[in-house]
Amino acid sequence: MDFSFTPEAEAFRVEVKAFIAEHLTPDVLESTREGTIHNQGFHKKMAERGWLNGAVPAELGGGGRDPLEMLVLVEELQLAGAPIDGMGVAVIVAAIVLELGNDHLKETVVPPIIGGDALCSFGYTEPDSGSDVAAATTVAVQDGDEWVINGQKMWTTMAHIADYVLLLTRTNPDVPKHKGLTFFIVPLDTPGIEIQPVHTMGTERSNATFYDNVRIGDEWRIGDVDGGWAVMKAGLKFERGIAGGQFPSAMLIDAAIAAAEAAPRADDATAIDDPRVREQIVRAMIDLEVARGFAYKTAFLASQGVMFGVEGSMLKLFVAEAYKKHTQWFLEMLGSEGLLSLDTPGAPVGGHLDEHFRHAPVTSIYGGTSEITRNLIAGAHLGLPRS
Amino acid sequence: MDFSFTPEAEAFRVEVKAFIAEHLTPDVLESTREGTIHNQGFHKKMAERGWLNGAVPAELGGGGRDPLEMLVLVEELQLAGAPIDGMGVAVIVAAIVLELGNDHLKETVVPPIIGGDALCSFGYTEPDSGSDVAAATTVAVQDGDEWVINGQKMWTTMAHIADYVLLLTRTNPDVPKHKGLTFFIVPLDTPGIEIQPVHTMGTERSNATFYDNVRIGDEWRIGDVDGGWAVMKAGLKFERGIAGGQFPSAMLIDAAIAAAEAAPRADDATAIDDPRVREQIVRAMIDLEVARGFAYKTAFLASQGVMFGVEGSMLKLFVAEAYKKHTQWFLEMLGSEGLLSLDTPGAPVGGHLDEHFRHAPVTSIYGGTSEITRNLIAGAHLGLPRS
Amino acid sequence: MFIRLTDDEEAIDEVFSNFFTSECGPETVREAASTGFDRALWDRLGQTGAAAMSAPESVGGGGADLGTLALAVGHLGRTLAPLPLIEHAVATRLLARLAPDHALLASLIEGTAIATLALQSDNPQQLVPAGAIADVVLWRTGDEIRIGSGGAPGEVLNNLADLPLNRRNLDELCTETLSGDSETFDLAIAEWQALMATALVGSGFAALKLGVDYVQERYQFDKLIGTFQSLQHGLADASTGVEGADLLAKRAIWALDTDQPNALTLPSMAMIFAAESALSSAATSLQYHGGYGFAEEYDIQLYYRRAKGWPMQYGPVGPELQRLADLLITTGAH
Amino acid sequence: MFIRLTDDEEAIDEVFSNFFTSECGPETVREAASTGFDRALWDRLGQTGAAAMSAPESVGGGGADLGTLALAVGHLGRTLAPLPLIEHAVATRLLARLAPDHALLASLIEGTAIATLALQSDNPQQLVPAGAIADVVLWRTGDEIRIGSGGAPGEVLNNLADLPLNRRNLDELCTETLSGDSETFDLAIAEWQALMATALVGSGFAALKLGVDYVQERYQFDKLIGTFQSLQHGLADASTGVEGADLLAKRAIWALDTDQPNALTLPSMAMIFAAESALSSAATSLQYHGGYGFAEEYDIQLYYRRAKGWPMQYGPVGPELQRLADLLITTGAH
Repeated sequence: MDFSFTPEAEAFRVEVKAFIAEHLTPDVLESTREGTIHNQGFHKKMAERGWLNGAVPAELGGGGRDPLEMLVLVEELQLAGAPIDGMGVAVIVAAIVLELGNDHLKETVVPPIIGGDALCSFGYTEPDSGSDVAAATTVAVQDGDEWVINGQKMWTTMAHIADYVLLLTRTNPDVPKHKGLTFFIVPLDTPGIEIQPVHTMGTERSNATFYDNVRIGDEWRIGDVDGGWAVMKAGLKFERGIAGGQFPSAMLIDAAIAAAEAAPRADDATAIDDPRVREQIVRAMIDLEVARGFAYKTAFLASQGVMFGVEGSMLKLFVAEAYKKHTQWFLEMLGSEGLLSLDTPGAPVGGHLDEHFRHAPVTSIYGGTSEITRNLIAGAHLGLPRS
Repeated sequence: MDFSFTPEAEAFRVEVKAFIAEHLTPDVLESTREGTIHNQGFHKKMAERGWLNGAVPAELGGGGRDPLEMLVLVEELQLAGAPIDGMGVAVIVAAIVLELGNDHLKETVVPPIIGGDALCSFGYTEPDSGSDVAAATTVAVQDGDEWVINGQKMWTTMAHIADYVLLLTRTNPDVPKHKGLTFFIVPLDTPGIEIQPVHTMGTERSNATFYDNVRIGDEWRIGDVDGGWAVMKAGLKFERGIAGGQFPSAMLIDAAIAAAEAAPRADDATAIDDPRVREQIVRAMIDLEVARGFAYKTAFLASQGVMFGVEGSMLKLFVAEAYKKHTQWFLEMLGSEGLLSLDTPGAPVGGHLDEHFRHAPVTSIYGGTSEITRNLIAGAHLGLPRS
Repeated sequence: MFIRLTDDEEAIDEVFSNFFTSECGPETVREAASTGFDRALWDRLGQTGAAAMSAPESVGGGGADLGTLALAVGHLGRTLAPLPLIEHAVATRLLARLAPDHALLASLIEGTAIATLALQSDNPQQLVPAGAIADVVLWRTGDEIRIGSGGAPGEVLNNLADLPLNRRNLDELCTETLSGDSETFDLAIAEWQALMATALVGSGFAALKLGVDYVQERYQFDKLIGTFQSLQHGLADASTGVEGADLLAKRAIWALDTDQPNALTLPSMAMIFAAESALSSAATSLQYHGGYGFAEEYDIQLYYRRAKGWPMQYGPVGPELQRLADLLITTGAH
Repeated sequence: MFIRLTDDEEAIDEVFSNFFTSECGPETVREAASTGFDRALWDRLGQTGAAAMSAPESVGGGGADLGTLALAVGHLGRTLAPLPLIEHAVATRLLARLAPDHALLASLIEGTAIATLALQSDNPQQLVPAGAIADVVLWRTGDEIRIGSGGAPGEVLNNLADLPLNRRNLDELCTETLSGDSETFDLAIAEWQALMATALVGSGFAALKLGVDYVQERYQFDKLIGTFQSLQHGLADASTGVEGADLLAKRAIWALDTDQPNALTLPSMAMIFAAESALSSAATSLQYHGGYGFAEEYDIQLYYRRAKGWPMQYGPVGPELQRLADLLITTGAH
């Protein structure tokens, strides 16, 4: 049993920290305030270091950097609050294309995505299919060498600044639902696509995207016709390689300590002197260590070529539920001052605890709700039968 | 809106307190240590006051005492830790017999039960039917004027000291399960009955009872043949009249405060000085007030002739879950000393916190598990559809 | 014991139910998000007499008890109406108790001026509930109760619950000291807590209903999601919490109206429990909305933010629990 | 990074797995309920070398690291084996560290004498883990570490977890002061915590398995109860807790073996988290057993009582969390 990072990974951590110190400027952090957790300049800098390519498996022609080093990267970026949504999508899309895509896609899409010049967004979810993603009803109909796409997607985050959307469509309505799906990579400047903002109670902005007789050539198809489910599973597989480090609570704890040190309490004390607050901070630290355990195990398995461990599901479930609880504690300890929002004068630690509180609920929803994740653990890990 | 007890109820409270002071002697409390929460002498004294009869509705010929006064009785008895399991069963059985029984049962069974001279136990649950009580397989077959009973019951608590068992049997296997049930009141000295103790991790002792060609006359049948479900529902209805006050946490809080005041902590403090312990005690007090709200509402509705409110289910669910949590807190605050069990030398407050901890889990199981209760609230109260 | 509305209360409740549901839809709430206050709605509520209903008749108020006021506050909670009803009513009652001849009372009874109270003692720079819009503020410094008027900033500090929140520099107000026992202020605080509990319960019921309704409309995996047992159980727990909070809040209100021995502790208990129940109800419903729960467009997020934010105005819950411990453990009064 | 057993560790793990499952069934545990100790089993374990495996080779021990010892402790946790392995190993390591030439070491290595440590400083009348059977006790008074021998009471104080627990009057033992830094004792405490976490994790896995197996055997309402979603979710949460505790306990053991900067805090964190996870796992499984969970005859109650009781030997969790806060918040080390 060995929980140490290799000297290479520790050296890489130093490099990442230096990169962050240099490139994660206040301007970059500020730029995400508009609600999209992506900054093109910062993204490009990461690409230039080869970090996007690094997360793509070597056997597919990617950089194939050690998953443990990629974990270090994600851990440090998340601790620093860097915008990395674009990175996550880029790596997964590039890997899917390299594994399942045709030459056109490999040549057209992968270089700019891995190079940090083009951005992609996910087009899986629809208004009526969230957890049940295979129920997608956006239709693609073949017309000669072309496909005609009609439908609507929800939560196509970053679509308004992206170049492509990885689009899940229904190509066969007459078979069991997960057997009639086909994926396309659709350039977002194709005529017939409309993008509307979806605002959230967090600071995030997402989009709804509408597809009205969108025509694209067959060269934009990825995977087999009606073979969309295999593409979906490939995407899930690659997600493990870079999603190991989900540590929203790490930033939160720092903010909570700073806020508690400044929050006045009776008798000239501050909240940091309150045993209750101290206990909550320690409990959040313990939860964070538990999350690290899951993340390290997931990354270790990936480094061993084992892609599916239950640890990834447990990491997702545990982190989201713990994070929600922590945001409630640390906002509440501030009393009335905690109400003040981001950038409001006098807001404790700039209002970031309020921002965390608003953001937290979505973490137990997107990428698989806690309920779906529990189903998965009960079935795949504990072996309990379907009802 | 009025949450006050009537002057009569307050006067009754004084009477009950005096009764407890006089009759709930250390010997009576000690007698329950053998594991059966019943003391015949104490039970008889309550009967002599007319309190068993008081809980039986007047329209059935019972004492018909105001349910709010009965709530006062139960609340005070529970606060004092008096053994009242026998009372609960007695009242329900008497009421069922008076409502649905024949003259034989009314004459033979009710007077000694209400008079505190005979004791009854419930024979619903079987090894394979707990939550699904209607799945009972203990068979009763008619043979002339007699019935021949074969089967087994679990959790026939007090059967070893009781005179009767209210027995749920299957009389028709060929109809939907809840339509083929029949109830009997079976004298426990009937040949063919065997009683085996079931010991628990709490201090309670229960029983398994075995029925091997037990023959009883039809006069012991209660309700219609195959009409057992109606008897069951009647029992549930009467349960509300006396089960309003489920306050195990009230006694627990007293014990916890006493234990905390005596538990040493660093710097010459005791656990009662620990803000964490103080918070937990206050939280338990809040939960107790919430439980009182449900109990008062349930008793109020009963006093208005409204028998089924969701408040009864919520009371059961809330109290059991809160009580389990409280026992965990208050045992844990004692550290190693908290490990010492009932009557062990040096055990904090005589080991009662350990006793509470061992007892607590069964309260979310018997009389309807928390899961069954949540199903009920979701269906009957929130109107959610069956899956 | 009579734990339901009397016929008279039923009638009044219906009036308020009609008023709030017809006058304050989700769009009203959203439109007032940046100010936390809808003055036109306030004026219309004033016309029903609600703003002054719980002030004593001797000062021109309606003379209603808190239990009656709580009917209005419950519906305010259900609809999230952006109105400083709790603060105004409590502050007006406090002023009437301390200085029944005070010159400011008339405008408070009329509702042309808005009153509030600062919830923290000895903090001249605190965030005051309705502080952005209140013309009159009452507060406690040491053993003194003071009143100040003038200088409502109008501007709101952006906040989680879209409240008309702002800091008031109490030292700079035109101030006078009111005669009267400092403990009278404790009573006002307890009234605020009990009414806050009432509003939270209302919001909790409404949030729960949003969830219950949504799961009966939404299909996933070809099943109505409301048939999934884990969702049913989550909603059952949330419902139990809110119903329990409701009964506790009502008992706290009753304890104040009838001067029970626990009139100063039950309101605090009710507020603490109602805050957790309302948040749990909103968070559960939000979770079962899936991604839509997070979207600004759906109403459940309005409830989620208020369930957390409303009671935070009082202060952190930790010190309040310790205050309760000092009151309850030492006296053994449980 | 290598987060699974090496081939060598696998082999050792299998030895212990076989030993504990074949030598210690539930009947062994029940038979030892009143004494908390099975001496014959202890002797048999001693024959495998486990009792002395983690003592340094220089004093005649096996020289194994904590990670290897933890393999045995994990199986002890799974089977609830009534053996003072944790105490004996930690106390023996401590003595070897402080006084490698100590006369008592030989019998501890042989396993003919049992050693333990008192977990509370400056309390001469405390309940000592394995206090009823330990021939040798190490403890701390002020800055001094002392060792005492003789007078194991044999008698057990009845307790929740069927432990060989008794009070030791440390002042009355035949006592000597060991030379060495008082902080060496902190290390022993941390070792005890990390191994306790390991045992709790083992018990948590076993309790979870009892629940998972039971719900796949039991039918109610003509359905296997394991198909009910609320039960599935309860078990999934319990499983997540125990798996998380397992990874944390393993990391704590590793931190001690490799002298990491957090070697004195991770074990405490692991113990706290493992205690809650193990209890939650046992309580969940017990609940899904229905009434049988409460019956002495079923095994799940054995796990429920030990999950709560084992870590209580350390002391209340509140002060421990505050101790961690002092260590972690002031240095900002997270």
